Amino acid sequence: MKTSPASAARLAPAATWWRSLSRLAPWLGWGVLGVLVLLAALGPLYLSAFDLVLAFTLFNYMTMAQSWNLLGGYGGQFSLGHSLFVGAGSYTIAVLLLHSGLPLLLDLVLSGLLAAALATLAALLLMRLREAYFSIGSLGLAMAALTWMLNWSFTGATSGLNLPPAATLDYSTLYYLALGLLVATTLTIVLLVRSPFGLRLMAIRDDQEAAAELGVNSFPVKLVTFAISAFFVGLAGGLIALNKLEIEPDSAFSMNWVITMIIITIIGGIATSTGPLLGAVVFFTLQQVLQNSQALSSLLTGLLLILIIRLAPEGLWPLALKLGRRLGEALVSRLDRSGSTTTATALAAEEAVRGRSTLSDG
Amino acid sequence: MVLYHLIDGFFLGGLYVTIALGLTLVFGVMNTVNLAQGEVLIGSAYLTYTLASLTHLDPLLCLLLVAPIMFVIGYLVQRLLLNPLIPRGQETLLVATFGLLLVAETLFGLIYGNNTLSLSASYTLTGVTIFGDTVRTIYVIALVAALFLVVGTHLLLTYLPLGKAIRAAAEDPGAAASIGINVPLVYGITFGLAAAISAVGGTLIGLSFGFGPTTGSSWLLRSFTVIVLGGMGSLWGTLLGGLLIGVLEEVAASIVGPQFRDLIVFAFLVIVLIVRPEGFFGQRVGVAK
Amino acid sequence: MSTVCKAARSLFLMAMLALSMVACGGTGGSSNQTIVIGATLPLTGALAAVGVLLKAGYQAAVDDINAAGGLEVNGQKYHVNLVILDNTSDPNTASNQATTLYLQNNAVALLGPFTPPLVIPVSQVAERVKRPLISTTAPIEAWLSARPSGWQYAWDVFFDEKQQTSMSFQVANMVKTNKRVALFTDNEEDGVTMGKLWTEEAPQFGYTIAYRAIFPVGTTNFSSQIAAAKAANAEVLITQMTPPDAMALWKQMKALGYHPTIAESEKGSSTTTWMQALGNVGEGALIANFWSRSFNYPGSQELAARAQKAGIKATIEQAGYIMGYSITQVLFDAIKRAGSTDPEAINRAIGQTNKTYPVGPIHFGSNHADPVQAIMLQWQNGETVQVYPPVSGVSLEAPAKGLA
Amino acid sequence: MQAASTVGGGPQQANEAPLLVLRHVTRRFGGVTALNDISFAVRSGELLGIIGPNGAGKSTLLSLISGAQRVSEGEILFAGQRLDRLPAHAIARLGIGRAHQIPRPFGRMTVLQNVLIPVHARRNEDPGRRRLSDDAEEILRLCGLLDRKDRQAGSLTLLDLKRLELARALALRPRLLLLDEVAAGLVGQEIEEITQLIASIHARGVTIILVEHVQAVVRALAHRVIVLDWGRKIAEGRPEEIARHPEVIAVYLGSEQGEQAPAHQTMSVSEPAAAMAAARESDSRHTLPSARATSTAAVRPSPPPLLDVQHLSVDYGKLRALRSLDFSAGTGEIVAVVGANGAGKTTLTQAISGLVPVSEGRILFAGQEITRLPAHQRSRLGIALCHEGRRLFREQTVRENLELGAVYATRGATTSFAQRLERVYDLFPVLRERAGSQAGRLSGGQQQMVAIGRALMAEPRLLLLDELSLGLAPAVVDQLFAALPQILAWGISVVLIEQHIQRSLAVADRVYVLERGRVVFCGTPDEVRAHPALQQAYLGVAAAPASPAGSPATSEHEQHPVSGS
Repeated sequence: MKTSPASAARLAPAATWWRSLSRLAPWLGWGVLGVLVLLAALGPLYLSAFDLVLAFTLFNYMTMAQSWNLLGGYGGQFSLGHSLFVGAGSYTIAVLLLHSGLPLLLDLVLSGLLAAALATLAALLLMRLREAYFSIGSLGLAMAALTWMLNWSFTGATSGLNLPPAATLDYSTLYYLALGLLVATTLTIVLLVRSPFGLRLMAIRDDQEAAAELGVNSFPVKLVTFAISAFFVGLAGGLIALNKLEIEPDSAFSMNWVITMIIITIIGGIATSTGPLLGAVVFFTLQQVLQNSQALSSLLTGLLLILIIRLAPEGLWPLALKLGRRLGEALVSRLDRSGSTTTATALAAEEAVRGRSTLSDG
Repeated sequence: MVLYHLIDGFFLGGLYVTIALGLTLVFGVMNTVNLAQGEVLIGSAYLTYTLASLTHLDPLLCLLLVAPIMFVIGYLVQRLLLNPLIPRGQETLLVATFGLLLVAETLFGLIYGNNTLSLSASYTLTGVTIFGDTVRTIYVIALVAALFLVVGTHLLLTYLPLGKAIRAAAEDPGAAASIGINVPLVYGITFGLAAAISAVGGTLIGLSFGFGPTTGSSWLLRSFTVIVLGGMGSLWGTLLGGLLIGVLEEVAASIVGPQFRDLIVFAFLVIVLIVRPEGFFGQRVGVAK
Repeated sequence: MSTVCKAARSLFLMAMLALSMVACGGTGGSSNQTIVIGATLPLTGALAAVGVLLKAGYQAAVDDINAAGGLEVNGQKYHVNLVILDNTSDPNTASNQATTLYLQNNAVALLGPFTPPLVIPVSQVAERVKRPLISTTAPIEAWLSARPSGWQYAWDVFFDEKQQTSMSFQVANMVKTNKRVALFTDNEEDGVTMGKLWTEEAPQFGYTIAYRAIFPVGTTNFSSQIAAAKAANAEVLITQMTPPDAMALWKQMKALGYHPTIAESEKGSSTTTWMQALGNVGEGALIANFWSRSFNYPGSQELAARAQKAGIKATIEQAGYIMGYSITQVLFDAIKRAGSTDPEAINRAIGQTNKTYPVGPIHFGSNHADPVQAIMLQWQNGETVQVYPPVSGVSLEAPAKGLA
Repeated sequence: MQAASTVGGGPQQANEAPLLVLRHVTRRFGGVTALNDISFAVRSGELLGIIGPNGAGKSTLLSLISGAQRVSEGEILFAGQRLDRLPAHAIARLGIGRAHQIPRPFGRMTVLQNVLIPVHARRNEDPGRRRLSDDAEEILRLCGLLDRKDRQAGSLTLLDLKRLELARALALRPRLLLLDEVAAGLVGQEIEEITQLIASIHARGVTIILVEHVQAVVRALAHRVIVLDWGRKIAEGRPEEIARHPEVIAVYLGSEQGEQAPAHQTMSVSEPAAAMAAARESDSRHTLPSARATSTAAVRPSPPPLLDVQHLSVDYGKLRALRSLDFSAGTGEIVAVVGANGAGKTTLTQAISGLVPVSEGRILFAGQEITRLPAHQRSRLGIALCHEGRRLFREQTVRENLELGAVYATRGATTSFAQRLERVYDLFPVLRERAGSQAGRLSGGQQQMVAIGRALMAEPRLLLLDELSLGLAPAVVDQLFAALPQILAWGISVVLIEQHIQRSLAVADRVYVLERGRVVFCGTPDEVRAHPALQQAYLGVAAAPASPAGSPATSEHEQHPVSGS
């Protein structure tokens, strides 16, 4: 809220109103949160099977973009190789279901862990690289993994693997798994970014040398970030395999995964925790609405990406916040001028809530 | 047989040089990775295809028109889209060229359909005997073109005022501007030049193999390997890198089997990046002699 | 505090989405008078050339039944609504779209895409939602092995690959060769399966695999492999690879002076792009198929004429059209027999199919697959003609003209 | 501040073994030796000053200690432990904090978050999160940043960024603090504030190495001073001794002019007390703008000047680098611009040549408005800039550099390319000999000649020379200055920025004194020599550093009316 002192004085009543609203914001937030958790948790009660599938896919998009954003946005490491972890997760759960008698949930966790282990290895290899070099290096790794999987007979080479029919979960179970994963991912990343660890991560992104001179060892920070990011992507990969029941290298390790993550994050807002969620909704809606004309869909996606990067490079979420704040301020000042603070619309209230949290939106 | 792989890989490498040269130029001068390089190549191939089927001229002759058109397209894209983004850093440019990739891929499909097309000319179906082994004539042409392009680009950068301006802008845009060099214009020209050079690479792809709307990305990956090996942005490095990758691919394919060819190439890409990110040969275009 | 706010905001979005989903949920429903049939097809991307043929075939069958007043089920006429989505040749998209068609559009059954990489994920969806799918894909073996416990709701019509492999050698027997084979297969499911079969079957027919090349899809340079095949003195060439790769291979064989007597190009030469891209070089290539102009099953010639009118001129493309038409009819017949739109009933009825369709007689085995008769076609003067089993007026051209 | 309790002791405890020892430390960059065989020791609790001209290697020295760069030869010991093998973060955790000359904030994070990073780095004494953030706030209070703790670091003013640099270094609870030109770019009140801050930190027992250009700060704080020049240590001693050291005088003033202007030398260097007195006499800057206005009007040449800069303001983000500045240069004039580091000299030349965007005001050149013209077009109108640090195209040959200067430059040139090339070769004969060499391989002096030559090749009407003699040996500097009359004879006006102030006064027709982005004085060299404003601006001597000032927070608000926007 950047009202200058002078104007603040002039707009005293509205500003007071505004401030008291801001003070209410956390409670409002809790309230909305509670309602939403309830709404989402009860999804299967009022959603059709198809809606559940849609939500499942959307949640996975959100999870993957959120995880990519941890490394690419907060960490400043523009990975083009995250498809590797989707594939690793998918294959791990398939192999475990086929060859081990472990319970399904454990298999799922293991698929995330294997992706994280691979990521640790990748991070060790790519640690020294920055900017374009890192991007190309990560892409190279993902492509090497894909070509390896195309030839590995243990995982069925190009034919891939088919999950045992016994592993077939009903759609509401899948929905809950994806929802749980999304909530876990988002919470973990939000908390992480706010922790000392997150501070170190962002410091490295902003200026690695300066950070080192303030005692930040970039090595473990990058390593752990890479691993966490891959862990959740790997879990999402496992869920995707559970839904598809059939996996093969070209689609499990498809470049499209990382492309999707990047597009979603950029559209929604890189290095914000809400951006990937919003971006996923926009991207997914576009995809669903235009699924009869794939060409138009990808054309629009490409154009949207170019438009965003050209006109609002921070992404839609920060843009929405900015516009919201401006609208809110305009409303407050108008209300104040007319002297009627009684007609406080719900819209203005919401803008106040949003506007308030911009400053903290890393 | 080993000799054959060496020879064939060497000539094939010439083709790789022509496809990677545009990427090198753009990275060397603007420090930008053009993710749409594959689409520049394929787009040129489509243009040549259109022109060749309209005029029934030889595809290589069509280049005389296609290269200038690609130059103009590249110039406009740089000036209108990329140039304003330069101050915002590499990531932004990466995303922008990525958007271009998506748009171009779709447009190709919409305009030309999804079938694999290829350019035909008599020399795509003939071979040349070298050291007792037959090599496709088109590869020999590609190698000659590669040498011609690298030497030509080198001469341009070294001796022509424009080339010197490009190198100056690459090394220090601020200093270049203050001695009268129009840096955005130079960047635009460089991008256009890269696109024009890629027109040669694209047409050679169309002649040697085939192309469809989505073939671009595999050529982008190939180009990455070449320029990483040669040292990102180095002109002579690209020449050596291209030839080396060609030979490596063929020899590796013959030793461990063609199905592992890509695995070896990508593993090599990663290893080179890790061991020597600056590549093995020389420096950036802008600052290389 | 802001953590809470942020989480709240995130969830708020999810709620909006959930609401929008609820809002959209009702739109795809079917009225009493309509039956929805779905298909996710590769209309763009690498497999688009075949996808459009199947689409035309499916559409023609549906148009016919609607023109006849609709599909009669239990005395009531239903309008058939065919919903076709483009999966861009991408398996992930195909899987998602199949789910959409079944659950959102309430399709009672799906007609299949093409090739194992697309058909298998769609088949898995059919099993999951327990609604039928009829597809056409080779090789059946690859499709069957994807679900060792057996398919319950997915059905496949295509010729048997064992039959196809023996045919390759029987055709080669028609001319004099040194019986040395160069075998080129890519590493896709069908390439792997077929490569294995040819290797196994060759000795039975007195052929030796003199050179064997396996390579990934998208390989561009075949010089080394061609040189090796040449060095192995292989006069019989058998290939199973995607059209772009096959075209690259053919051009390079021409350039490098490899002249096989027999040149079979499975999958690669399956559409007219083969001749468009290769010109004369493509002449003489052999390809197995399930229909040719010599077939005289009921309706098959009329369909060919209709396809011709629709711009589908080459025999081999008309075959795809006719196959598409036929399996749609199989589905219609099954629905009629089932006497209801209940997917379970339809699925049971499909299993009872036993009738001759334009593409030939169709009868599913217990493994849900129907092997139709395979024939061998050869590209001659820009058109495919049947060379095996031999028909009058057509003879096998050897050595392969384009490569000579 | 916790530092006091942990470290304890102060300057008194100076007898024990040295805290930091450098032995024969050498640092090379490719072929260039940035530091050559430097040895010295710092006692615990000492405050060591390091001074020297730009390019002397001061910042490099700090980078070697902090681990940001590796030593090429020699060793560095801290409390008996080898530092030169440790990574930077480990060095930081040993308790060595560094504040950079050019602030390097984590721009997308808040001020508090910036400070929390080093606080969290002290892991081994982790007493819990609550305690740590209290600690951070404590440090922010000390540095006067507490009320801005939730602001994005990228939006701070320069002074606040400098404070943030300090705060971050302090948050490491350092035993040794490396301060790199913390006062650079600050003047008057601000210098005073920062000086007090440093003094109070030092009083708590922190050992400090202070690299500083503003000698007043050094003099007020340092126990001992080391002078670096061109990578070598040329002197070491108490501040007063250093001020009389002949070699130091030579480095700062140039041997020749140093002799020619003994009076000034005495005043500015040898007698700090006098300088301070003079500064006090001038009282405050606030009276100066009016003086500037009158004197500018008086001296401004009567025909319309070749270059006329009116009310020029330039902003770097939130930082205003030039404030409504008036400036002019007539045909055939040499105009000298002097001022402390960060006064805005380079910004002025860059604004004139179009390399930085102008926020307010106009620039007229030969009667034409060029305020919004891109740089290359201004160059073609006849404005040539010879950059600070030369910025040659190092991989291209000397001749190519000269050619580049000619090809894209002034329209309507009267001389041919060959003539101009001859002129440059005649001016600097050594360039003719080295025409085929790569510019990057030449010595610094030769490179400067190429840079001037490249600018001259455009046949400009105005030549902007930014730091003509930076880091060059006196003999070379003599050569460069000898070329100026010839350049004038070709009808080229010159704007000269030069740290050898006596030299520039000797050749200039008029002199502008810049301070904190404003012109504080303008007049003939003689007037300037006689005026105390020169000392104030150039030496940065404001009010006496010893006198206590008001609370930093309140003065900050007065100083930065724009900071809230």
